[in-house]
Amino acid sequence: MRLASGRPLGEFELSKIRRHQTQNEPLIFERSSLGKIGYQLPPLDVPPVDADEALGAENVRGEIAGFPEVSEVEIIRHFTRLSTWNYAIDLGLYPLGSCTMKYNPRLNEAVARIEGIVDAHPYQPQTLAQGVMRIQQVLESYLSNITGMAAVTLQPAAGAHGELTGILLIRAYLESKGDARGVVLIPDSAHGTNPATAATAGYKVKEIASNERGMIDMASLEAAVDDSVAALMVTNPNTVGIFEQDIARVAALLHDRGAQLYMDGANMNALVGVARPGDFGVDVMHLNLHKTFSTPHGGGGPGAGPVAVKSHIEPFLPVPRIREEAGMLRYDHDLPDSIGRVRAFYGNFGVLVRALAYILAHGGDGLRNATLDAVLNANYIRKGIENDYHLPYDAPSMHECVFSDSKQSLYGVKTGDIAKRLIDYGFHPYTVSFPLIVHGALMIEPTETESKGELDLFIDALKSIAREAETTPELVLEAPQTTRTSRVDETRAARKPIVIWEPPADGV
Amino acid sequence: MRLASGRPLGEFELSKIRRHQTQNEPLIFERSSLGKIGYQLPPLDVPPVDADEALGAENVRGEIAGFPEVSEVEIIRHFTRLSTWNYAIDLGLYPLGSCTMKYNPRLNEAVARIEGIVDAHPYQPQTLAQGVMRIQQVLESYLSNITGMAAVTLQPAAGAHGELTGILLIRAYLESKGDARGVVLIPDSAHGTNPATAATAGYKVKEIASNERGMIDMASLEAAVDDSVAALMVTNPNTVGIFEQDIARVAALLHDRGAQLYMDGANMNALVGVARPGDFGVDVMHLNLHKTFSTPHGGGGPGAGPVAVKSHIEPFLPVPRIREEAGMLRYDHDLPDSIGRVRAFYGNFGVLVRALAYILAHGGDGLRNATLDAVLNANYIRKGIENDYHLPYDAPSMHECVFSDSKQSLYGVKTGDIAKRLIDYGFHPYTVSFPLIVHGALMIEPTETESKGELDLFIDALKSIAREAETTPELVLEAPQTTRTSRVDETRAARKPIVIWEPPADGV
Amino acid sequence: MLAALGIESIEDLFASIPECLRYRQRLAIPNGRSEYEILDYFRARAEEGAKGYASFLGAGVYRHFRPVVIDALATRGEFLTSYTPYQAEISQGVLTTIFEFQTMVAQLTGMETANASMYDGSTAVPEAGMMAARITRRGRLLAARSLHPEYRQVLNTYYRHQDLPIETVRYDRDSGQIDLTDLESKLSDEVAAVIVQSPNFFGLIDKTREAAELAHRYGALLLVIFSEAAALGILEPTAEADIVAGELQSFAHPTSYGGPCVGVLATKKKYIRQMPGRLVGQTVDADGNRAFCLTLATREQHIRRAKATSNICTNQALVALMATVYMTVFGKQGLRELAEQNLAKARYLADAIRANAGSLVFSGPFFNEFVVRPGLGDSARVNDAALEKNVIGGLELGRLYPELDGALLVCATEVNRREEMDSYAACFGSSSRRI
Amino acid sequence: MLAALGIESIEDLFASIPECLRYRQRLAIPNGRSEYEILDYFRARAEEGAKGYASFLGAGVYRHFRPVVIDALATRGEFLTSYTPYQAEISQGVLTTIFEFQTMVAQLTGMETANASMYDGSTAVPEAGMMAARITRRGRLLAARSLHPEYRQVLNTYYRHQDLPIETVRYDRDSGQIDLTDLESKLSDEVAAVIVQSPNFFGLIDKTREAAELAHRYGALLLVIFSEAAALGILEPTAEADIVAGELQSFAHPTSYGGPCVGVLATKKKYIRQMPGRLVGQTVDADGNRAFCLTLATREQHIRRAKATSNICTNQALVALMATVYMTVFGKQGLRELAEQNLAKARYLADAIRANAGSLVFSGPFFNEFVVRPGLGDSARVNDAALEKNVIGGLELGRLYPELDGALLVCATEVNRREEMDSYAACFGSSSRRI
Ligand SMILES: Cc1ncc(COP(=O)(O)O)c(C=O)c1O
Ligand SMILES: Cc1ncc(COP(=O)(O)O)c(C=O)c1O
Repeated sequence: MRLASGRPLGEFELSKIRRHQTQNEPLIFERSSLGKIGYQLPPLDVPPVDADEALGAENVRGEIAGFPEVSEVEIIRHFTRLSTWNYAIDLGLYPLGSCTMKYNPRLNEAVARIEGIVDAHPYQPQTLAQGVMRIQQVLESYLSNITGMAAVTLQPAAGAHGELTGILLIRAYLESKGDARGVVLIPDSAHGTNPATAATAGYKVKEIASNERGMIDMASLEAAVDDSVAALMVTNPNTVGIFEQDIARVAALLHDRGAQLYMDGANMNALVGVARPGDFGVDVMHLNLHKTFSTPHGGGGPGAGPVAVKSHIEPFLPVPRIREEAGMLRYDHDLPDSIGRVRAFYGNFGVLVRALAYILAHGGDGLRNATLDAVLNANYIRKGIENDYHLPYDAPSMHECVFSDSKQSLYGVKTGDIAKRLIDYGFHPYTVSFPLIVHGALMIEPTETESKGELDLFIDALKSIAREAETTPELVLEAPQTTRTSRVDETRAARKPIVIWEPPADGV
Repeated sequence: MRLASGRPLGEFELSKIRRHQTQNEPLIFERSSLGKIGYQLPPLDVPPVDADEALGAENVRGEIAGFPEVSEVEIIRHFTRLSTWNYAIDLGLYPLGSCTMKYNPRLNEAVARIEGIVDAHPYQPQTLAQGVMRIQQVLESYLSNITGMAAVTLQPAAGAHGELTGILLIRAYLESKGDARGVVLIPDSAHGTNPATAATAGYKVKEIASNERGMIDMASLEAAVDDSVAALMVTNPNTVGIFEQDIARVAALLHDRGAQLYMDGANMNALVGVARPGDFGVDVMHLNLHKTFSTPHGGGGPGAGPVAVKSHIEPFLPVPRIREEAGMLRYDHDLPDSIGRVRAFYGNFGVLVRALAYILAHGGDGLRNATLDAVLNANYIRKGIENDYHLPYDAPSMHECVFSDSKQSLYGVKTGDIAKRLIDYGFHPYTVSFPLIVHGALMIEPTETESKGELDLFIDALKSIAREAETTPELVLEAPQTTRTSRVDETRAARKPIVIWEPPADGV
Repeated sequence: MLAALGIESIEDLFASIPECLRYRQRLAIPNGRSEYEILDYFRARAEEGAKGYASFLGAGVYRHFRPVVIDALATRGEFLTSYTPYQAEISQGVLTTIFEFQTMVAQLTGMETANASMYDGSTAVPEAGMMAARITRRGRLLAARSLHPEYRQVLNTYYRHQDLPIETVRYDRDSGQIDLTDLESKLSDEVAAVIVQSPNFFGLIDKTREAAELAHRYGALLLVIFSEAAALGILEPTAEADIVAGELQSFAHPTSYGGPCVGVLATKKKYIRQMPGRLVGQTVDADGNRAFCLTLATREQHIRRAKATSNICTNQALVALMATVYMTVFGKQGLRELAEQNLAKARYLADAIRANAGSLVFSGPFFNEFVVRPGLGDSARVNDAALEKNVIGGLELGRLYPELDGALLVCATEVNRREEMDSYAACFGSSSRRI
Repeated sequence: MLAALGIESIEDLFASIPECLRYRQRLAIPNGRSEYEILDYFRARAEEGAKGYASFLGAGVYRHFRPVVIDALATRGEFLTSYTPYQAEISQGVLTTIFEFQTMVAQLTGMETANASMYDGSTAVPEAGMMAARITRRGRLLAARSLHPEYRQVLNTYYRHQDLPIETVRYDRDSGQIDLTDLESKLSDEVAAVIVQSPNFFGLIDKTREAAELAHRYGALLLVIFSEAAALGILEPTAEADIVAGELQSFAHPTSYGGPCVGVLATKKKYIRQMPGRLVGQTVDADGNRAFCLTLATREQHIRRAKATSNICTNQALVALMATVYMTVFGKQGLRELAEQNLAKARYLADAIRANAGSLVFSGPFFNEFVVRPGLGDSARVNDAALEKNVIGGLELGRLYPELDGALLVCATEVNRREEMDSYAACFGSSSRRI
């Protein structure tokens, strides 16, 4: 018996059912059918132009092979269905360590779409850009107050971009002193962007081993800092969630030897309102507005990575800088020492707007309270599972706690398996196998967003999984069982990469 | 071993896992915890007032027992999670017969939220309401053009409300002629709102049996129309999806005998641009803007049920009417014969805005093409399953086709079971067991929205289910198996109704 | 697809429509426009409105702050583009929120049960009245003159053709509340229900308890109506009421020129089978998990046909969802603080107007609305002066209440800023100069 | 929770921060505000802008119609509030859309592969340059002077401290396209890549094919850059290009004062392991169903650390999603019609300006932007006259190109109405009168 779709009946059920409805949406290219359109344009109110004449026939393309041809409702359904295959903060706890997945207030989406802001053009006359310039100026001032630094640039598009900007600033500063030096020191616990950044900025990277307490080892630092060292990049609290207690001494040591201290501010959610890097002796640092200041992560950006600096670095900041004279704001491009631009225009402005809205909503005290709650939540989880998972460093945790899978790996269960099993319990996993100094790390950052109720469910899930690891490891090793997509074969993806869709050979 | 949540570990997995994440959200009341807040208010900029003094202590309430206390993120998660338990047009075919579940363009949501429209107040000076009045006037004129009627009122809030308005109009008209009469005739195929409406308007209802072709039986109508009859309420195309071919003769007969013809316009999606009720001899009719004109159904409203009338009925329309003088619009309240208001203010204005946007987007020809496609789709489905299901009436189908479960019921499978099984195939079911003249009806209305691809999948699903009904009826009888919620016990709900949440006896 | 159907053209499918009934012209509707042109069209209409004006209009439709999360959630396709949850297994999202809605409405109104929504306040009233008539098997209704005039108009339209005569009960000229002597004089054992609004149309907390006592003495029910839901945050519910019906627009929807709104109807448990409209009930699914579904459908038109408790089918589900989100956001504390802010703003404005020679017409306690008479000049002058300052003044009552000609119904909510109120109050003085 | 942790106050948890490093003051940030006050604050800022002005600015950031569905979909929490899809099993939504994004970018650019996005066009260029250096193991770059000046600034910042000297290649003073003789003179076997933008900063279709031929002759790669994606709908992709990098803002995001944007980087399959940034690849899950995941992570910083192809981590996923929706909405036909409308509008405006004594500075074929010199008066006068009519004129080139002082870079897209263009063109005449 034939089916309307042409498939034999037997096959049918596979084609649509997959646990529940809307789970079998094809790629948009597979949905396309000749001549369908979903777009609208007003009729042209000027004479049409012959493209071949205007551009020269050789410059005019034929049709874009394979490009989608679908109707509006198919578009709505396609992306709506795909969206249901995704986990998100809006659906529950998202404890990715080091990512600060906090709630993204909807207000900020509304604010960023206000007419006059969302449609501002970077080249519109400054007399007609006072509002958008004011937003930058106010945000800069709040961020320098929060970090305890002298000045802030909002140009970097994300944290790693901020790191690059920061290291280039240090380089320019040192050069102005006569020697840019050649080495950047980085603790072995650091995030991958740190060494990658140093290299991009033309520095050699030397790793500093952490001590048994998960902190920078002063001795090895002492030994490492010679006059080839331009800077140390330190994350504080570090990636093990521990505050670097010697940070002030570290700064002093570096400064003694003509080096600078760069701080990766990705973990500022542990410090805002409680302590200021500027007071630690930090010379340059970046912030991740999409972490600490809650701009939506959007599946992986856009973010913003403002860089805050001490006054001796200020002359080197990217052009342009905002200046105020008699209540009027203007851009100053005349900065002979500037490292130049790190991005066109004024950074991810729409993200800056959201971050400012977040700061205004919290106010100074509210920001500090968020910090307190974030640290409380992390410690509550730590306490909740400390008997079930191995804690490699017992130093006090700040905004996140890092465990290891050493207990579970006795039964062949690794951190990656535990993570997948968490999915079956309805949670997004923690960060897996980072930082590198912890073998089989479970890096858990709940943020202030979570209520005790959600934390308890999460703790229960981890306890339950710990028990499963002992009693029924296969349950964990085969997880997730409850999702549309079962365990994904990442090795296969890398072996023979398929990164774009291609029409089936038979041209169907 | 105790869990953080206090539950013994054994229980745990039940509590969160249910096929996949976010499927165990409790009621908002169960989420509440003392003192939590999710609201914000600006500080009061005037002196506070003592409520007891201002209103009298006896008028001031204590706290609202049981009312929610939750944070903003909990609110977002609560409703986002609940939303994922719902099927919708945005997720796929929604072939509810008689409901015209067509795609709801997102544009119309944007349009209805434009400042100056969304914040207009019904009592603002008419000089400052010209825009919103113009929207009504233009929509009225388009709807009268589409229906071929002389005038339109936009006040009714939904179809049934439009029916009531229409019957009251007929009553007022007949009264003005001297006798309101006492009976309204309604075909046995009619939607339940028709008899309910007639009764609400103070009429007795007499049913007219349909003939073997599913249409009004002229003979029994002849017999039924005497001078006690105020009107006949007919749906055209009728609820079996068949055009009432004798409609003009029906009208003539009624008019001969001093009665009026009311048309239920719920099925106008089969006629727009192709035929106009005004040309059939219809005196009064309603439209469902949330059906034919695609305003979102919103889980059951809001809708709008404008009523269109011939000129002899116009004087009786609800107050106020919009009049234009020298380009200025004004409301005319001075209508001595009007039946009065059927709703405060100007009806579901926001819905009217969306409907006008829909009409403007389609234009006259576009509306007609939508009609053609809607009828084509219904007939394509009919053709696709006519060998698998019993077709009670073989008259040509318009916008919907109605089958019966008589073949499947041989195996104990009823239309309700087939509907539930469709859910497993990823579709919303058709309308079940309506119209009443078809025993075990499957009432299928795809609308113009659906592509051939989606229709084919739907046809395949129904074919496959027909086969299951023969070979593995239990599969069908126990459906749905693939949803978060399995078959719901509706009998139990009605036996001892629980319609509001109450705190558990132990006060927990 | 045509091939599959064995036809040449789609037109063939319309063969069953007699040729003489086919429409052969083109609709007199311009060609389809792109979304950008349509946005422009409506923006142009919006410019013909009152953009950027401050406003002191209430009178049944109220301006309140609306948390942005309401639209963020209500525009999710799963809510926006679904329909009445006939198929419970894939409609638990809507069903659960309606169940929460019913619960919150009951909690707010102090009733034991509430339905899934009515069209709006004005249509909820006649539905409640018919319900009362069914319960008492009586045929007369008494409605306070201080019930919203447009609600009364709707009531008349509904009842004109049923034998449900309505009589109006006067309000006390001093207090503005219901005239209890007049009420008593009109009560009899033919009266099904007494309909009282509180806060009433004049913004006054009305004597619902006294009215209830009288009504019950004659075996009639008391129907309590409200159009400003914000008052429920602070107003003691009338425990003696038999049915509470009203309007929740304040909790959900922008003024939107008066619609869509969302009507509510709440009552005692014992009357549940007499209620109009949809009801969501709790039950279990085949696995024993809690689930919800539409219930007591035997009251409704699609089962009961001509004997149904109402003809309502589509209601206002999405607006009810918005109200549910709103009530959740404000919650226990927020609704109270909201009400207190309204109370304070309205009193501030009333005092400011008094200071400008205006005088309150009624002595009863008011919530966020009050009736005022300019001391100098008339209401029209005051509002004209206000318009010149981009302020829309209160409602002139002359058309609706001839006896109150020259008086204004003025509303102030939490959205009205102090400066706006000062500016409007000044018009009561200023306008005088122009006499 | 404090009890569970056995502490008195949350402060105790911060004991590990040395007392001397604690911040004991209150932040100099005003108390938290309600969402209504915050909306007011930003609306006030918006009023200090150019609301309601017509504009002829482009120069790297373009005004285009944005289908309403883009935001309707991109604001769904499942997309908006998720992060980089590290956990493939619960991130198939984002992974699938990125895979579609990569595919569409490849289709548009005529390349074989594309990554998941870069920050923007300006940062995609140096990343592409470093990639070319890795591939060719060479250390010089040649960049056309007609590459967006701010892109060139970023390029300089990135390379200043690497031994990647950049030389600028002149543009032909007549055609405005790259000066091929100058290019050839600067080419050598030390050159890693030649960077040409097309349409270039002056809006001109540039000689990418000729440049490719020259570059390849010297074993250098050709990098083709674009900042106006709308041109891709009609412009023949440069098959000879080795890497294509650019900006997709036109397809996704409002101008938003220049950000967020979305950079793209596409190339030949053989270079895939040298690409910077995230890549999504196709694979299967344990049940054999097609699935997607992040792949070739060995290129990236979190695995390769100092040896990574780039330090990028967070990219522009949400804007890439918007672009994916945009490209899907317009599709095959729409992108073509869009490009044709831009072509027509820009030509109409150019002619209108010529008719008002303005003259085109370059003879090369332009897409929707062109450089024009007022015949009478200077560019400043023209734009001042325009501002008086609420029109923002083209970009004055003096600051960026001293040799073009007094000239304007004028852009017209499908959003510019004929009347707007007439009104701006008139300024070229009118301004003369004021000399
Ligand atoms: C410690 C740390 N540093 C730097 C980064 C890079 O920030 P971004 O992803 O915004 O580029 C991250 C982000 O994951 C991080 O966790
Ligand atoms: C044939 C018919 N008539 C009337 C109605 C009632 O319309 P509404 O639900 O808008 O009140 C419906 C809606 O289902 C219907 O299908």
